[in-house]
Amino acid sequence: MVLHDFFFYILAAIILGGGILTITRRNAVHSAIFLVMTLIGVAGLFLHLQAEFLAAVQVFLYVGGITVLFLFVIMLVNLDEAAKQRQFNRQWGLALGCVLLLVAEVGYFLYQGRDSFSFAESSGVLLQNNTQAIAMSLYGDYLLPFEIASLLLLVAIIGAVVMAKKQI
Amino acid sequence: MQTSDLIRILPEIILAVAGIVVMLLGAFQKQNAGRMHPAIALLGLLGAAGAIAYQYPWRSLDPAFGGMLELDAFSAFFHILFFLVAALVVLSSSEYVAQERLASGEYHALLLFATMGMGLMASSNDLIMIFIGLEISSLASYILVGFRRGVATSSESSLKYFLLGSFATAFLLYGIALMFGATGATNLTEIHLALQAEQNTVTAMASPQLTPLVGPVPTALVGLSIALLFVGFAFKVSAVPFQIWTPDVYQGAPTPVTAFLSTGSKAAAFAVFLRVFMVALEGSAQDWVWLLWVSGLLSMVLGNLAALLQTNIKRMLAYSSIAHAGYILVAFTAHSEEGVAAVMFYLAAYALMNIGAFAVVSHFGNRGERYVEMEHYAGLGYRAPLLAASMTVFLLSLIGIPLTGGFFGKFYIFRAALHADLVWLTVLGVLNSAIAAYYYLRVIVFMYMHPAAEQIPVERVRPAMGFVLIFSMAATFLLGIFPQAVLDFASQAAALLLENLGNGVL
Amino acid sequence: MWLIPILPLLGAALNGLWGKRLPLRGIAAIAVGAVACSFLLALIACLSLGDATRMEVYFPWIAGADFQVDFNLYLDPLSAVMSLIVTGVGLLIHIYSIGYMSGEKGVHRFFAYMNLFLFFMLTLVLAGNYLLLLVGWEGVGLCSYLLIGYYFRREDAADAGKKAFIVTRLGDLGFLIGLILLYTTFGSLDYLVIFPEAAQFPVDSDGSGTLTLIGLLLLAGAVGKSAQIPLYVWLPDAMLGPTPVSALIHAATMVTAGVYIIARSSPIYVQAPEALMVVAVIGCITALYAATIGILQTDIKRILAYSTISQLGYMVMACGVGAFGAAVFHLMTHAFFKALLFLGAGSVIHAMGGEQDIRKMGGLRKKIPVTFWTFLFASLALIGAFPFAGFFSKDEILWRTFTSSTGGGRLLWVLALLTAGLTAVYIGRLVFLTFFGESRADPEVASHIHESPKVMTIPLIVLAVLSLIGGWIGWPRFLGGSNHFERWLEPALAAPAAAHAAGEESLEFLLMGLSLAVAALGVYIAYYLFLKRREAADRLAQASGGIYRLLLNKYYVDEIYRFLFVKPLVMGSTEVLWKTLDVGAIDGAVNLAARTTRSLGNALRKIQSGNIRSYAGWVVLGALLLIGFMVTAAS
Amino acid sequence: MVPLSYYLILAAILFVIGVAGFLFKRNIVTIFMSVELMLNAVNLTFVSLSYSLRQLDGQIFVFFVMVVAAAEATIGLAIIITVFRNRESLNVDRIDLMKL
Repeated sequence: MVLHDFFFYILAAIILGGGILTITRRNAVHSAIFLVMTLIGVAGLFLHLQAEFLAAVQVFLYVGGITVLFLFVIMLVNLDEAAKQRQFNRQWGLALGCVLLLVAEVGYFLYQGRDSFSFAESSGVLLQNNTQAIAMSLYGDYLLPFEIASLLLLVAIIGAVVMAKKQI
Repeated sequence: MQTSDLIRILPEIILAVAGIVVMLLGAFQKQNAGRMHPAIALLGLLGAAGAIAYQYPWRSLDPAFGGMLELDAFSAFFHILFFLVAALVVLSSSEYVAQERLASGEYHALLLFATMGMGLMASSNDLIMIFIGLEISSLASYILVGFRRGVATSSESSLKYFLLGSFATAFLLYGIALMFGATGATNLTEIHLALQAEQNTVTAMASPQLTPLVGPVPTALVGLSIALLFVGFAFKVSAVPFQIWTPDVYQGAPTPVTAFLSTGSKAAAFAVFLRVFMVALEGSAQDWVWLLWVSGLLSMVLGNLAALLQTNIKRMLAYSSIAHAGYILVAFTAHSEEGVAAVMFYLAAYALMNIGAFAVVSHFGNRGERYVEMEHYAGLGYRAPLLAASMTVFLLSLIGIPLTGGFFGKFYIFRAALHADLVWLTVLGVLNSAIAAYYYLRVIVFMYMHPAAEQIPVERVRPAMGFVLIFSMAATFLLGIFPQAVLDFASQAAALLLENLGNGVL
Repeated sequence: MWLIPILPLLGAALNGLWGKRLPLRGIAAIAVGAVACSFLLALIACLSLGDATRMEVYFPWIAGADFQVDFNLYLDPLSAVMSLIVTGVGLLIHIYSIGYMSGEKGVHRFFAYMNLFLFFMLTLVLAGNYLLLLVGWEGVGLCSYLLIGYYFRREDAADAGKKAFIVTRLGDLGFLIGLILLYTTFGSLDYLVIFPEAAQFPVDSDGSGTLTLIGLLLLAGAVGKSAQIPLYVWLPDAMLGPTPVSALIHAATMVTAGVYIIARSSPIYVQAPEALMVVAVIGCITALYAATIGILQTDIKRILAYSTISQLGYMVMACGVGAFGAAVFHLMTHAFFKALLFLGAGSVIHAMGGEQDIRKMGGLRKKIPVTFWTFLFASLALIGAFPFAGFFSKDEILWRTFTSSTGGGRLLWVLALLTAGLTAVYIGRLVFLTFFGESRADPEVASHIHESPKVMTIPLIVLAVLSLIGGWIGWPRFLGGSNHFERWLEPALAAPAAAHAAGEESLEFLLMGLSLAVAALGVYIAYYLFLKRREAADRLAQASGGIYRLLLNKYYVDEIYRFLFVKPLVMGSTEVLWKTLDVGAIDGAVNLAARTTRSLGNALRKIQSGNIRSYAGWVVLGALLLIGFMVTAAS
Repeated sequence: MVPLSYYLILAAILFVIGVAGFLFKRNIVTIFMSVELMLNAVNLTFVSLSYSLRQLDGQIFVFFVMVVAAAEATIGLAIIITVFRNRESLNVDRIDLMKL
């Protein structure tokens, strides 16, 4: 159990550290790297929560796909100029206030609702064989969204082509 | 899955197929493809509308895909509205697409996909489907907004729309996640039941081998979730304080796309907004009604005041669309059957008059949207009497002059609000609609009471555009003189939407 | 009956769509023909009406389970009178316009608007329910806006049009809310449903009930349309439109819509005495106030505009004391003589080549005799000289006010009498300065002064005859008549229960004499000040002997007058009323509102900085507020 | 065992970090990364709730969120490239042609 908790804290530290570094680094490439760190941390927590399938997808899709896309774009466009500039704008004080308030409010709500949540001793029946269960579910109850999601991807492809292609 | 399930999404299937055909056409047939695209798009829309009509009456249809979709009169109403809007936009953009040399195939395909997404939004009864439908239509809209790739303002508004849109989507998703946590469900009806019973569905359905894990619904989480959901939907309908993207995006987008966004997308967002809040969250109405109250009032005030100062017509119409969202929120605040019907009627009326107005703006704007300033309209009444006359009709309807659809829209809204004892909101709403008259009239003044400052070419109206103008004008008058049929439809749909709740029927 | 409003609509459509290609004669034929036909139809309908009322339902408009409105027209004596006035006076003004507008550009547009206006006005008058009435109500406002701004090349004309539209819309707000309230109270908007039900309501004696509220809200609409305090400001500015428009819309018909709506809703008002009291007070104050301003204006049309406001105040006051019949009677006579005054003024302006300043006129009596005589008739009718039309209606109003059981009826009467005197002063001044004395026009203009063509003078003559005899149908009982008019109207109008103590005939006679005397005094003052004194001043220049004494005498009288009359008047009218109230307070309020709007809008524009991050900041701020609200709601 | 609220609070903090990044950063690409952080926070919330409620629905939802995130990334980056072509800058403060 101690080990279990220990994992959580380690991963939490990775996630938060990565997140903070993502938004504070000047260099966009560094930001992307720290984003990967956060994403992997989240994947770790997924594993921790018995969501093996999602953990795998997180690594493949996010780390392997989206982040690489980010890096492509960062390389594609010239970011030297951006790197030299101040990274924070002038109203950062105001924005910081907003952010802190947001923390306070969300925290308050979670605090209010804390009694409702407690992890019972784990390994419920439902979560066994995670990947299989998800597959059953995706092709059963969630068939429609699953199919529609393919159209979503189609739209994304068309959009990307229209926007990024040099000449149509 | 059964055949009946497939029939329920037949309209969406037809649209998707039409979209794909439109897109592939360019690959096989280089010539004339540009002319075929609108035709196929229209055929697809017609077919989809036929598929909706085929399932009449919508009263007795069961939910499809395990409660995922609900093709009731409510969603049928919105489906028909979306198809109409999309068809009018297709017709009115044929000139524009040719003029600006846009990629016709992709343009029409994206329009069709966006329409499909909106249709899914209107009929989905599950937060997952709502989310996916919303994203399909949003992603397509992001692209459509930036469709004039070479124009800095267009891509800029696309970027703004995209960044802020995904920002708001994140809020929406967070709200959904917390709602899921609080109730254990994503299906709207189940959420409703869970909130009603104050027990989450997991507990309710707990099988013997599982000890009930979680007790009552944590109200605090529900509250936070409602606030976050509100952020997401209010952003999409451009209600204050989440209206801020609207003017920039509407101004930079190609004019037909602006027409589409301000009518179709707004209506779709309202459809979802209504369904989620009226079906799933009816139980906590006493909390969110005040959000609506304030948001509606602010939308009207801010929209109208800012519109007073605009010189760009598109921007003015953008601000006015914020104000109109405010009027609609007034009816929403009533959260009654009458209120829902009023929202639906207003959306229909608003869609027709606004599309008409944007069609005029689009036609008159000429190549590169050069003539979109108020002063360019000076003396239009003498150089293009019919164009100006139709614009006048649309503007009068937007003001809410009797005998036009806009009048009855407002009338029903304020009636619903009064019946719900929202006296102050009604008074302020009526006051606002008086302010609004001013800036619409300004355009009319420019058209009829100012000599033309410079010679601005007015191109001949082509048949497609002419049809759009005449159709919207006729429909605007029709809604103003015989509003009954549409209102009956809306009332029935609203009654049907809400009646299941009372019985607690799934 | 439906043809009555539809014909002008057809005319408007024909002229609007194809008028550009037609010659003036064709346009005029269409416009005038349409109005003439509908006048004839209205006449036939009214004659065949007899004592009955007629409701014609054409087809359901909105048919809901709990809410039904039909397209229906309602003809009762009230709407009959109104439709006759509208079509009759409208017809004459249309004919007049042919002459007046010839030579202007876009005449077809003018006639199309005029016909469209008549369509809406007739819809307003003949509607069988409040919703259809609202259609007409908004429609006439719109047409008035279009017609005021007809000379769009004049910046101020377009502004005046906008001002008229916006200001009246303020009142319309109240009206609209009143309608919704009517509907929620009675469950219908049909006259025939509402009025019997309203009669069942207990009399709202302490002014806290729904009926009083409805009455006040409808009054708000009437105040806007009929240019009563505090929403009268648009009417003087509206005079920038073509003169026939002023005559038709801003004197004879549209502005009386407010009076009409109060008279029409009389069954509601009689159940709400507090609302009636407010009506009476507003009317009375407006009447007096506008008359005092009218005295010192120099623009011929503005004088008439203030006069119109004042006379409308009279009518509203009459409604307020429960004398709805008298109000409608005065409405009718006023339509005759005020239309005539405007048309006459138009003729004068026409003759003077566009000059509207009465200080630059004078001596026109000989040069345009027809105009002069008809104008004189109208003025006499306005003053209330026996036996002109205005005499009967005005006297009726004064009498009913005097005998009104409403608290303060006597006070209202005194003020109304004072107004009558002031009316005589300003109209006397107008007539004397315009038609008598020496010409003060530029020689070049003076040489071109000519009588207007026949097409313009004939309507003048017809209206002059009507101004003379139009009141005779309401010949009061104590003078041997039987007051047919009001008796005929009775079924259409409710009367407050036992509102009027039966007055003695001798008293009525006395009061009548008094009002005549006051009018005569007013005319004399005007004569003395604006005609005679000027002549004296001229004589001063000619003869040098004995002048000093004369001058001294004059000066002396002048001083007394100044002390007694002019000074308070000048002070009151110019300094206090005109400058402070009109320019200062009301325009100031309007400007303040505009400024506030503008600065608010500017603040909004600052928010809209174009910067995505600040936009996101606003989104977050909004989310914070929402969540914060839910926090407070949850705890 | 770590209580659920720890997970939720962790997710909330991550969400707020994302919001902060959106508000503070100037580079459009990093702004978009912040959105990804927010989405991850949502995903984390979903998965932990799904675990605690023993409901798979939450995980399914996360799957769809990921799909959408991928699609959004594609489109977003395409738009960013277009903007860059038009403006030669990815400084978000310079993207303000339209205002007032």
